[in-house]
Amino acid sequence: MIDPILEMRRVSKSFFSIKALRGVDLTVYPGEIHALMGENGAGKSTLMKILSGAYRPDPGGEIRIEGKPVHFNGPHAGRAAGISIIYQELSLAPNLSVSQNIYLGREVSRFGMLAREAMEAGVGPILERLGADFAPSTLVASLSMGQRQLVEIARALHARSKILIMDEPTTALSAGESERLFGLIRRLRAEGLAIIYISHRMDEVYALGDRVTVLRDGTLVGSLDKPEIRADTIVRLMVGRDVSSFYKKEHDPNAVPGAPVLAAVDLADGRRVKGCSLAVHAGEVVGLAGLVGAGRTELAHLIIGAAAKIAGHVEIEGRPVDIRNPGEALDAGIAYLTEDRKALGLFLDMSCLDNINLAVLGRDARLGGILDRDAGRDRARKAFAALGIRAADVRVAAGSLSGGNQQKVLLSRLLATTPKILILDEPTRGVDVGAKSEIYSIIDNLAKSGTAVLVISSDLPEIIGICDRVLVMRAGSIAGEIRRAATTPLDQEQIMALATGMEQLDA
Amino acid sequence: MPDDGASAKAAAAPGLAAAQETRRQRTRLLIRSAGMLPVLVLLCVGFHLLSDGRFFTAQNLGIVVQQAAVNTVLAAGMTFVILTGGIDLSVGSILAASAMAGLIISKLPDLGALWLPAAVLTGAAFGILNGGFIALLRLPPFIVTLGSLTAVRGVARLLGADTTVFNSEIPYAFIGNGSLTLIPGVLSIPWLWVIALLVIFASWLVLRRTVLGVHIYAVGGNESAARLAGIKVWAVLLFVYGVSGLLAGLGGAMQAARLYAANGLQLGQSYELDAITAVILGGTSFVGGIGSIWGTLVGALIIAVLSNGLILTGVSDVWQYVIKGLVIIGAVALDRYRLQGSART
Amino acid sequence: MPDDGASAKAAAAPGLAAAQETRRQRTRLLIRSAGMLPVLVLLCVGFHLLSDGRFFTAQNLGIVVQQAAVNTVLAAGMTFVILTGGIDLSVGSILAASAMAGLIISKLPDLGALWLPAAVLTGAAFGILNGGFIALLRLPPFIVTLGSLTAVRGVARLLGADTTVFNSEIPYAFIGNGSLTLIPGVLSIPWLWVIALLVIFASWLVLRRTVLGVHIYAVGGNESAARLAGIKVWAVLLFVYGVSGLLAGLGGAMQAARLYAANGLQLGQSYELDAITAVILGGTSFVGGIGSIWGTLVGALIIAVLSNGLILTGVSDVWQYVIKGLVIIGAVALDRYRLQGSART
Amino acid sequence: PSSAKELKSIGISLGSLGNPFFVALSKGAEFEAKKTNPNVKITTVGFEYDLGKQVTQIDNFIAAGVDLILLNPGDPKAVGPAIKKAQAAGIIVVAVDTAAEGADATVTTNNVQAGEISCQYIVDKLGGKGDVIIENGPQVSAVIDRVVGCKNVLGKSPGIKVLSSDQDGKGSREGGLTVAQGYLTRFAKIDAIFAINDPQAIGTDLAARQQNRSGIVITAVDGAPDIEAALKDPGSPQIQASSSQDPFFMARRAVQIGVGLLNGQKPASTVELLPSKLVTRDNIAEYKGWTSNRSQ
Ligand SMILES: Nc1ncnc2c1ncn2[C@@H]1O[C@H](COP(=O)(O)OP(=O)(O)OP(=O)(O)O)[C@@H](O)[C@H]1O
Ligand SMILES: Nc1ncnc2c1ncn2[C@@H]1O[C@H](COP(=O)(O)OP(=O)(O)OP(=O)(O)O)[C@@H](O)[C@H]1O
Ligand SMILES: [Mg+2]
Ligand SMILES: [Mg+2]
Repeated sequence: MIDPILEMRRVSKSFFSIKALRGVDLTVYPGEIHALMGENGAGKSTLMKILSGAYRPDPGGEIRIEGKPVHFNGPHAGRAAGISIIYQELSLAPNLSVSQNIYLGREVSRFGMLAREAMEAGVGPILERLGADFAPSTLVASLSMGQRQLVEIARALHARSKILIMDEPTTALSAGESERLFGLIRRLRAEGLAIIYISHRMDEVYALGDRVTVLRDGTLVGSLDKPEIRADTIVRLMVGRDVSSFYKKEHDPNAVPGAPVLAAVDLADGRRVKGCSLAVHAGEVVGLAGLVGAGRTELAHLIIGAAAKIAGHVEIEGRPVDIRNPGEALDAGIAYLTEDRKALGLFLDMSCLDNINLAVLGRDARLGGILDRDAGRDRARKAFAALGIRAADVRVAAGSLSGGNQQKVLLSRLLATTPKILILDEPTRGVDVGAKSEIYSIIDNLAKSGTAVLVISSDLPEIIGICDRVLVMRAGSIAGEIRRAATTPLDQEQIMALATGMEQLDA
Repeated sequence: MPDDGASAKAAAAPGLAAAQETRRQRTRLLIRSAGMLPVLVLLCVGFHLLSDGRFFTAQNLGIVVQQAAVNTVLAAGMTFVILTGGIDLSVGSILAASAMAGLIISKLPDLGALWLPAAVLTGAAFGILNGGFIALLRLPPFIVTLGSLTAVRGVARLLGADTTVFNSEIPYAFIGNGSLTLIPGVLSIPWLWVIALLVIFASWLVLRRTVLGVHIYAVGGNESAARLAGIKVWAVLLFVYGVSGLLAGLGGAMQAARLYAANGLQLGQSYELDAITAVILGGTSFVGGIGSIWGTLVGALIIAVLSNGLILTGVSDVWQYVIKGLVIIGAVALDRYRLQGSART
Repeated sequence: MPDDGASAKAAAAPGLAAAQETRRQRTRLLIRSAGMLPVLVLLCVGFHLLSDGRFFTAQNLGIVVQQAAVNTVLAAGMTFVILTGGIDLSVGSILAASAMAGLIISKLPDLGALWLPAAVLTGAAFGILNGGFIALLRLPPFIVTLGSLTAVRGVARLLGADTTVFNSEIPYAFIGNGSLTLIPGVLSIPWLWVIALLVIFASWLVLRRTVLGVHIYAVGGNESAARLAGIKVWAVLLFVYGVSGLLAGLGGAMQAARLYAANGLQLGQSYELDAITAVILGGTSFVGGIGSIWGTLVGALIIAVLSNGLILTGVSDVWQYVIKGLVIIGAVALDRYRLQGSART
Repeated sequence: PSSAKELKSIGISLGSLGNPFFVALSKGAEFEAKKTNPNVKITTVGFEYDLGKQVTQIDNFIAAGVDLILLNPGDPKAVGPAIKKAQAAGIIVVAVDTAAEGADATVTTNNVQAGEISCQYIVDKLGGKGDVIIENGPQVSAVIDRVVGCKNVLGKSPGIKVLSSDQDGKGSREGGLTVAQGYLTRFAKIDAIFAINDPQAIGTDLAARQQNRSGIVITAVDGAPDIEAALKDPGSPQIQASSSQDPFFMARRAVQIGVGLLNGQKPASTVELLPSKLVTRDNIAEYKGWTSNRSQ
């Protein structure tokens, strides 16, 4: 067998007293896609940051690249040794151009003066190879999330590295964009690169992984070769138990009594949403699928009054309502879970308690507006129990929780308002399988109790797994609707066709 | 939740770690809010020794808290503003304008007794004006309050036609120079300090025990998330700048009662810097969302002790500048060093 | 890449949108960097009319740029600092200390001619000290420079033993009061302004044409990304505060040559506010990463035109305060209004 | 009291120590106090024209237990209550340079007279006819008095026209320079400028020289070291006169009176006005400036 390109032995890392990694061994060969999996907080990103030189490991471990021991003292050193990384949190400077970002830290210069043309020329071919539709001089701030991800990849490729690390690269990509990325990754594998691929999505790991390594609580719990890669095996390794019914569906998929609870009629914002109508009934889970940039988030923002509409209106239980801001949406019974947990959802420095109670504080106000803290604490404790939020206490800062638990805290805030209508935008983005299945069962329970649920998701298996009905958006309009027939599941091909506009070619 | 043994065990380990983490976080929080208290104590003891025991006398402590009072009130308002991630540079000017307005009213034959509310409301009005520009027109706080730092100073001067307004018969003068006797002959507290403590207490109540308080922290922690969570961000901003103005007005009233006089130009010059320094020394973060009013109290006391102690020990004016500057930097450096172990980034 | 027609078409649409978006952004950027130019022009024309045509005379324009010069130089340094998301409150004090150092050296019998580099280096030394605290000890810029605002002021006073140092024979006095004649009898530019323009040009060169410039913008745009890209963030911070100090030193030298005198306490009082105002008026964002040096130039000119015009039209001192404050707020409000259509949030 | 009470410590609160006038004043006080008691403790602070700060400083002096406070009051009336408080604590308060209500004694230059003689020089020089500018400064009582004095004199000459008196030269060279640049652009004909202090006069001269304007009579008040140099300098012929003050002597008198009061000797009058003398290009040679050594 060929020699490994990378060997990590007994790598440990502690942050003060938190042990993020305990003696992890990892071996990677050239020309393989090595998937790394594990629950939120298992230590995947930490391991990769050590490999890239961003973190320094605790003494005692060893890293060898092509057989030679290396000691990195910064991101520079990692890159010099042929390692490129696409971080989980996008690490671009939005105020700089694409080419400036790609060359950041390694600018081409003469006597300190930038050789701007040389750099723009240098990135041209790479962007072309990635099929990017923007110029090297474009400002990153003006790019969509998917386009930014391409810039990150271009940066990694440009460094001509031997090892490419991708930490959840598809969280902001739609199915189409993901497919394109997979094609690229396979091509790179064929060129002999070693690729370490971190993801929470089982379908991606099936599609790409040559080998899977699973981390749990900072320790390596197992490595699987291609033939052994099976969902149940991986999940058992990750979670330590069987997750039997991943997609739970106990609510009645055909219960659609009477008028819709929520109806949007011809909503438009003049920019990205061009006249969209939809309806959701009580006890129904409706999916909203589409490519990234199709305008699903914007449509949701129009419904809850977070963005200004230029046309159309919203009806609740058949009555037209004028919702001008998210506060009024809450009052009207619509709760919205944002797709961007960190930037638009949570207050990371505030306690879980405050985060959960934020939208219903008014209920706890006693005479003179003084808060009844006990009521809030009880509510938060109940939410912790109901959703299985794992944290020592309701008073810890929300930012100290793992991604999945943060998502559940955010969800608790919405549920505390006892909404009639729940709009979930990418509810499981960046969330590990265990938490995912719990969130699915929460959605199912809500539907069972009569809540109308609208799920926006780019994860097609998820849409197919939990929704009763799927609307597909394309370029700002509703391109079509797919209903689940009595027995056959929703058709993934059909959704993709609607989302990309291929069904018109067929016709 | 139906859990088998394995998962219980798996959950237990992080659970334990989390419990430790919480405890550690608590300690860290305590240290943080205790914050500069050690520095304050150190300064007091140091000055006591250096001034031949003049520092810890009832009289001197009375003077220190009296001097800290106005800055404490301004800094309390500034805490509200900085918690939302903003800044208010205009408090010194608003203080001057409010004091002028108050004194002018106090000289009117019939309305004299209304001077106190008049001063406070003048301050509140300017504050709400600031807040309006910031909350409704969405202009940057630094520029808006810098503009009113200048403009309101002009108004203050105009009010008195650029002269000193004086009224030795001002009603409620006791709040400026009198003391509240708690135990006759033993313990009395200057009214100025009583007011300052009441302001601090009220601020604590609002920040920590009301809906509005949570909203203030939320806006400072993550403004766009706050907006999406249904909080009326503009109302919160209007409120904090209004409060800052109102408290600057109260500060103006306190100064007027203390001096029996006001001058549009010679009052409140660069008070904003002292107020901001108190807030930041108190551990409130400039980015917003993090901080406590108790820290501000300690910060304001440090500044007053520093001024008082340096004069008490007979340090010359020039060296007072140098020492004050270095102590401020040193205090924050010490704080950083002390927190180093517990910082995340 | 194996693409079928459909997906190519699908990709084309956003591609087109992206191109349009880029174009729109370019326009927005241009508007933004043209920024306050309309306000400046408006002010100039307004003052020309109100002062019976005295504004646009060669002599008065010379005076305006001369008065703008020192603030322009300080604001250039401040632009570097604010672009990294920091702030430098100590420039006024550093200016005073540097001018003092320069004048003292200028009176030494043999070394007199060295006063200019001495002043500039004094400034740079204080700047690097600031930078050291901020970059190496990771203390907050506001507090560090607030501390040195006070401490360095003390040093400036100590240097001259609290008196005005004057030297009517100071070498290179021409930079303070002389003009560079371009076309004899027709066009001449005050040396102060020549220096200011050179500083602006050099700043532009560094910010836009060098590796260091990209790194400054990167640190301001996303500090952790910059760190992960291997940029030595501490070195960048040290540099920007060093530059700000150095330019404050140069400003001190310019003031010394202009006044033939310096006073540790009076010189440079609250210059930092003018410099910050110029930068913010110029469209540079407080968060860092966004802004241009040309905007700063326009901002500094607006401030100078405002001061000059108000005196020229005979507005009294008190009203000058009020009007200046309102114009600053108004200018930013106008800017916000103008950009409204193009803003994202 | 039989045994003379010793002067152990003095607190001095002055306008701004950035002004050489106050520095000379504090030196004079130190000189005189050291003569009485070589071990005297002196604390001098500037209140930077903030009334609140001055009251704070007085409070601190009370706490520090000084015997004597020398005070340059920010406002004649406004510090009255604070003075009472100090006196209640057994401290003698002597006001310098500006009168203060309730002070045990006041020693000050006659600022009205200083303004008068400085502007009288202008009137004489212009022969009672011309356009004059009063370049104002920070509105403290000394400045206000000087302007009052100046206006008194100018008002008596119908041929004199005051073009402007509402611009603040901030009491500094820079302020004077800036304001004068505006004036020189605004008015094509200016015959004389009265600046409320020396630094402003020098700034004004710099502006005039820069714009090649000549024939303007510039006068001021102070007699500071830099005006001395200017009056001797043939390069600045437009600066012609300054009403001198003698801060060193003023402070010495204040301390003398204070020590007297400490020992129960009341001064003849509670207000001692020191006359101002006009220093001109002609008599500058004989002028003993602020920094000249005087031990008698
Ligand atoms: N800079 C840091 N300081 C302190 N603790 C950290 C830091 N970075 C990570 N941790 C902790 O280390 C552990 C592992 O985190 P890591 O980010 O590697 O998890 P992960 O497997 O990538 O999770 P996810 O799937 O959510 O991305 C967590 O408990 C996390 O809180
Ligand atoms: N030009 C842009 N500048 C900055 N951010 C953008 C831009 N375009 C899109 N985004 C962000 O990228 C994300 C993608 O949302 P977008 O509106 O493009 O499509 P969507 O259909 O809502 O996508 P998703 O599949 O993520 O739900 C959103 O968070 C959006 O705010
Ligand atoms: Mg991770
Ligand atoms: Mg979206």
